[in-house]
Amino acid sequence: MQLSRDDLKEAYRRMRTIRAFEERVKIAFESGQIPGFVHLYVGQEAAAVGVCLHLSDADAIGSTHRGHGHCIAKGCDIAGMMLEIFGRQGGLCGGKGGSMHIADLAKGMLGANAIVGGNPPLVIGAALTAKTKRTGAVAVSFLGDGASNQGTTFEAMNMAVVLKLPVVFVIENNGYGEGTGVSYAVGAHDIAARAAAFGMPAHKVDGTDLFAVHEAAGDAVRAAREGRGPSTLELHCPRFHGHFLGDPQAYRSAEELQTVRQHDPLSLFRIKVTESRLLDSHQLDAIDAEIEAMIDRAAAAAASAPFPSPSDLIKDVYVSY
Amino acid sequence: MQLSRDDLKEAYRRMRTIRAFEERVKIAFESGQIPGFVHLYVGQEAAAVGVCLHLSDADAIGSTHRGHGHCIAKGCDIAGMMLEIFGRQGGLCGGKGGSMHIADLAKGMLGANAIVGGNPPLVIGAALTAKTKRTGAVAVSFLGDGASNQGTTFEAMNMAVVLKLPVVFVIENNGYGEGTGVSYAVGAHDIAARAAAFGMPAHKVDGTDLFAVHEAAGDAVRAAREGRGPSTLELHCPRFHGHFLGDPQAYRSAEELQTVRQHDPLSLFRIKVTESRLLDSHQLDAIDAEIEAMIDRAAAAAASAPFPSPSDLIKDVYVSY
Amino acid sequence: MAKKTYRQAINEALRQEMARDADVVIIGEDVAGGQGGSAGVLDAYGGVMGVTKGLVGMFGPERVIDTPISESAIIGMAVGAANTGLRPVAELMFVDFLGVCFDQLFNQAAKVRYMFGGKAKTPMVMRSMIGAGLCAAAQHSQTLHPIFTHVPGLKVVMPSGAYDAKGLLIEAIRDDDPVIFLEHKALYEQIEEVPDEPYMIPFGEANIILDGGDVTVVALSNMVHVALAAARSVAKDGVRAEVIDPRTTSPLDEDTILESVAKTGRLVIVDESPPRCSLAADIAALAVTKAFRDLKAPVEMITAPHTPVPFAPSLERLYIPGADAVTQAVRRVLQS
Amino acid sequence: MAKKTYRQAINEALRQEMARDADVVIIGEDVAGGQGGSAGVLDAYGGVMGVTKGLVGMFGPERVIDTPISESAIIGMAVGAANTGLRPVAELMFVDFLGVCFDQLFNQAAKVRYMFGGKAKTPMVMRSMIGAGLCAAAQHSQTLHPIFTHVPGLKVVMPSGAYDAKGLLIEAIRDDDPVIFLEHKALYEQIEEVPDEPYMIPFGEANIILDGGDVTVVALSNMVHVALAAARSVAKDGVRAEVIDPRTTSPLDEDTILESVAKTGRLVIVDESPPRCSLAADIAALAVTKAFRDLKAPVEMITAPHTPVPFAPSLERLYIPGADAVTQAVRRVLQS
Ligand SMILES: Cc1ncc(C[n+]2csc(CCOP(=O)(O)OP(=O)(O)O)c2C)c(N)n1
Ligand SMILES: Cc1ncc(C[n+]2csc(CCOP(=O)(O)OP(=O)(O)O)c2C)c(N)n1
Ligand SMILES: [Mg+2]
Ligand SMILES: [Mg+2]
Repeated sequence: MQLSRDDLKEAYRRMRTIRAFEERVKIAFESGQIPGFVHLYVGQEAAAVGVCLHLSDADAIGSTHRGHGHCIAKGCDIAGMMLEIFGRQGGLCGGKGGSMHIADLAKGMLGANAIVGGNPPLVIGAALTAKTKRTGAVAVSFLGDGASNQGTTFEAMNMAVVLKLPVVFVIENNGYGEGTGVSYAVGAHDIAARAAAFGMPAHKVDGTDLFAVHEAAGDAVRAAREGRGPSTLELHCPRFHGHFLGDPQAYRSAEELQTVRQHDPLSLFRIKVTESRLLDSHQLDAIDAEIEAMIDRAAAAAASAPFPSPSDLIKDVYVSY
Repeated sequence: MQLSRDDLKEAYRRMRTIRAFEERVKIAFESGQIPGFVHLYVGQEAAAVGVCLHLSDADAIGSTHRGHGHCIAKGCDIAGMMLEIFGRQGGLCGGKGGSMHIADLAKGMLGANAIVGGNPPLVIGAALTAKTKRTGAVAVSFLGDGASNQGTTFEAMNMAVVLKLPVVFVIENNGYGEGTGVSYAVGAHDIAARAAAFGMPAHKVDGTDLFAVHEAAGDAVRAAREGRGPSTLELHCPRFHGHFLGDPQAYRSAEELQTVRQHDPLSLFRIKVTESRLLDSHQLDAIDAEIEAMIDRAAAAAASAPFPSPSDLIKDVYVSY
Repeated sequence: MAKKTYRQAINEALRQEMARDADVVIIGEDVAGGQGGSAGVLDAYGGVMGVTKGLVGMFGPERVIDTPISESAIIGMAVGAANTGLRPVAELMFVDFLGVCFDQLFNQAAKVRYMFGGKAKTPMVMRSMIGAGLCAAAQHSQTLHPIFTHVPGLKVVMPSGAYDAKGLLIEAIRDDDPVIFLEHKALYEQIEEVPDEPYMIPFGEANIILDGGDVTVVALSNMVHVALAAARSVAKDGVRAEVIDPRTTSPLDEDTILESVAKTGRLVIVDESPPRCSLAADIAALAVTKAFRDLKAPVEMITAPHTPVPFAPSLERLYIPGADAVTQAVRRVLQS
Repeated sequence: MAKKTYRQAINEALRQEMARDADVVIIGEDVAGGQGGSAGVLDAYGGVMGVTKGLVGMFGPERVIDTPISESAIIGMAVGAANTGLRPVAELMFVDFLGVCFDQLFNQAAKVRYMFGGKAKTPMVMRSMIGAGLCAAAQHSQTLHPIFTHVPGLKVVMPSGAYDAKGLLIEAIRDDDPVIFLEHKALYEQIEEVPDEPYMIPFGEANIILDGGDVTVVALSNMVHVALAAARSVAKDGVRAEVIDPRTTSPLDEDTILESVAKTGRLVIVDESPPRCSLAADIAALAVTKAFRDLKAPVEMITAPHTPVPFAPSLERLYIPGADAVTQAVRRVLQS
């Protein structure tokens, strides 16, 4: 599937939004404006965006504790996200979810999930809805290399194959689950092969290359949409930062941290599209500036928004009780 | 590894004991002497015995709801088992466990387990003990094709590979999990290949052929004992009876049930050893008679033994409380 | 109106709701049965206790969905499907299997609505089988309703008879929150008059099964029958026990219990689970926090002991709270 | 005797027990940290809160065992290892992750001894982190101790300070039953005098933290500090509250609570979990079943609401029971 110039701009816009959002969140967290735990998506932008470019609001995704990128790629409102992460009124979840529980079901974003391996069973449920109601929608489970060792993930994979559900498992292999390397935690050293053994196509892709991700995801999403069942993509996309904000990363060598920066998905994209003259630097710079301003506004609004009011505490536990 | 004449007699003795035990249990259940649920091991005798011939009391096995065969193959006391299944005093678990919870830790039998997929995590624990204490022992997880879809099983497999534990996963593929065929429930249609993708040797073996099982298990147990880590055996061994006693088996065709009986592991064994003149029919018949008498005694004793006394109800919840 | 078993009543509720609403699907192990079998037939089981028998024939395998033995995937799939537009009825064959899928219930189903600020709903039912009495031993005989009741975001339903089972299940399926529907395995043959047409019994409305002014006896599920036996027994001595079946533990109809205690001043709770942090304790706590001045005697909790469920019939009988123990408790609170 | 944090006290208990007994091993995610990392070092984490820091250096990666993110395998492995001769200390990083490994605890660890007629034992500890206060939101802030307490076969420990943490953890490691050891995440920096040498605090023995004759206040873990703040506050009005920390919920020191209630006639329970089928309800039930005649006023339960834990600090503060609420409850029971 070819990407038009507009597609490329959109792809860049989403990746840049994620990057700018995360960098702002980092500053806000470090200055004490954001409570709780925060896990940054920086370095993995091409993964979420390359996949979500194939999806509409009718399609569903499930996300993880490292979920800001997936939200943005899926079209969640930036101001609402920022408010949520700051724990304020008007946040996407009214300030009751926070960074690890942002959701926007209207956008097909089923939620970040603070349980590692928590989303694959939920996502196959969204796929079951699509299959049962014949909506033509697909469902995508984003998960980490660490989550690929959780029993819930394996069960969901087998179930998806058995019921031939329209689902794509996107495993973002960023090298680590917290401070434990994937080469230790995945006994077979091959996540895609393990998924393939469950009976579905599974491919390894450079997750820092928007074009590669976009192409592989296109095939997988198409297969799902056409009723050919699930597939898995293992995307290699090292994270730039620590596991959570505050992680000193003693487990990573200086060399590794340096190499990682050389695979910046945004820089790689910029080089590709400018060298091939699909877009020029001015266009990209203009997007950067526009996004920077949007993020500024979102962060400023979040910092000055009121906190949820006491009456919110006991609201929305049930629809009715 | 060659089987001596004594080994062969022992193998036959154990298989025959299982068969005779189960047939007696069936009669006792159908006449109302045994309460609860009972799952017969008939048809799978060569699996438990072929594996356990390689094990001593120091080695551990974990079993399932269909556990009588594993117990007998591992050397549990027949009289104690029968008492237990009848729910009587003197049973291996004092009558508090029943068919689905027979255990004898002194024999390395860690317990039947009524949770499908319950034992693999426990068995890797026994393997961890062996590894940590350098005892040279191995641990074997017996599980069904149905259990091979449980997340706990997958987690245990990966963990065993990561920690290079001395463990063997023996998946007895008897074609069904309750009334659901393995061709439906295992999306990939290949249990061994799925295990192999976790990073260990995995082989399919005819589980009705004692010799084939014995040979494959020998390799796997040796690898574990020598510190080369886990492996998996997928043994094909259809069950003769229903899932539990009382199951009308509407899901199995008459043809299938007939074919199954043609792969009776005991008959196959008898033919092989007599045709090759390793043992003669008289020897085998003598074993049959001896076992029949033993089972008679066990069943009679169980039927007339007292039930546990009221004071047992609150005993042995804790070591101390 | 015909006499129907608890099993038939549940089956009928499922059938009528599936006929009424195409979004209702059933998910579980052998809920049809026979998938992948050599006989090539479905409905080989209809659930391990035959509760869903016949439904696959009516609604097909796309709505009566057999699954591998993967409870986290089963329950999670139901949750995700409920979040996106279906109304799944998932079956956890025995409630004892909760341990392999608890996360999908207590961290996902129960919490999504709150965590997402009210922007999601999870209209699913998890049917499961509870209770001792069949010598199914420690891992197939638990009730576990206190665990569900503890979790904010779940609703918990425990029908004690066929009539309630049908009405509560239809209510559960139409409810927009995740509902845990607990069927007692000793009750499947229980028979009551059950209307043929669909009807709903609201949650949080206790059923006063027997009116009485001397002592309040609260019991749920199979224990209702134990409480009734005890009530009949003390009636011979002229004691009029009020037997209350709350029917749902979450929400709990506190008012009906408190009104009864205001009248009787005496409270006995019969509960099949072990006592610690149990529903019996919960109701005793309700009385002492909200009806202290009404109480004339210590509250009595008749529960299972703090032990796993034993296998041997001689022990299992002692494990399950019996009518004698309840009778004695009633006598004690009356003498006190 | 030196001042040590709760974190240090726990670390010291682990270190001393590992030095004393080669069968003690630690199993969990990033309990060392750094396995498979490009830096090639271990101890990169020492547990996500640094509680096991330094231990891998002393005892090596074969005894401080990092694992994949597979909690069922972690906990089950600990159970099986305990059944066969080790004394594992498994870590469930946050107690909220219970849902992905609950079976191995409640159906396996808790039941093997009973099911097997007393012929097995499971000398393991599961350490886990509980509680709200860090804005970690609904899936990282629960306490869940009522669920563990409900399960026969488990012991449940909830230290409220550094001194108890060390003594109770050593007791837990030497105990032959499965012990759930719950560390409150808001307490890791709490400082107390902690002896350097090993010592044991027996289970089932409450600590009377403050003597008083007017009202009994029972609290555990972090709530002990809330109770103490309230006690100090009412002390200004001359009210002498007796603050009891049971330290373990299973076994529970019923006698100490009942004796105190016999003296004061008034009971307030402070509990961080939601109220239904909770430990607060359990203790209220204890009072009304066994100390009814001693009670002079309704029991008061100050608990979290029946909701998940909210993220926003403004709401989380309201969620956690506070000293003001306890103070008011104390005043109410005194006026009643
Ligand atoms: C069930 C569960 N276990 C453990 C954790 C703690 N935890 C949070 S994130 C994380 C690492 C996840 O690794 P991975 O899946 O690779 O995702 P990444 O952080 O690399 O994006 C861990 C162990 C958790 N939240 N849930
Ligand atoms: C966690 C769990 N889920 C479901 C069951 C109910 N159940 C008992 S045995 C069984 C089938 C198991 O199939 P398999 O593993 O192939 O073993 P087999 O019965 O064929 O020996 C099922 C579904 C259970 N006991 N535990
Ligand atoms: Mg990762
Ligand atoms: Mg099978």
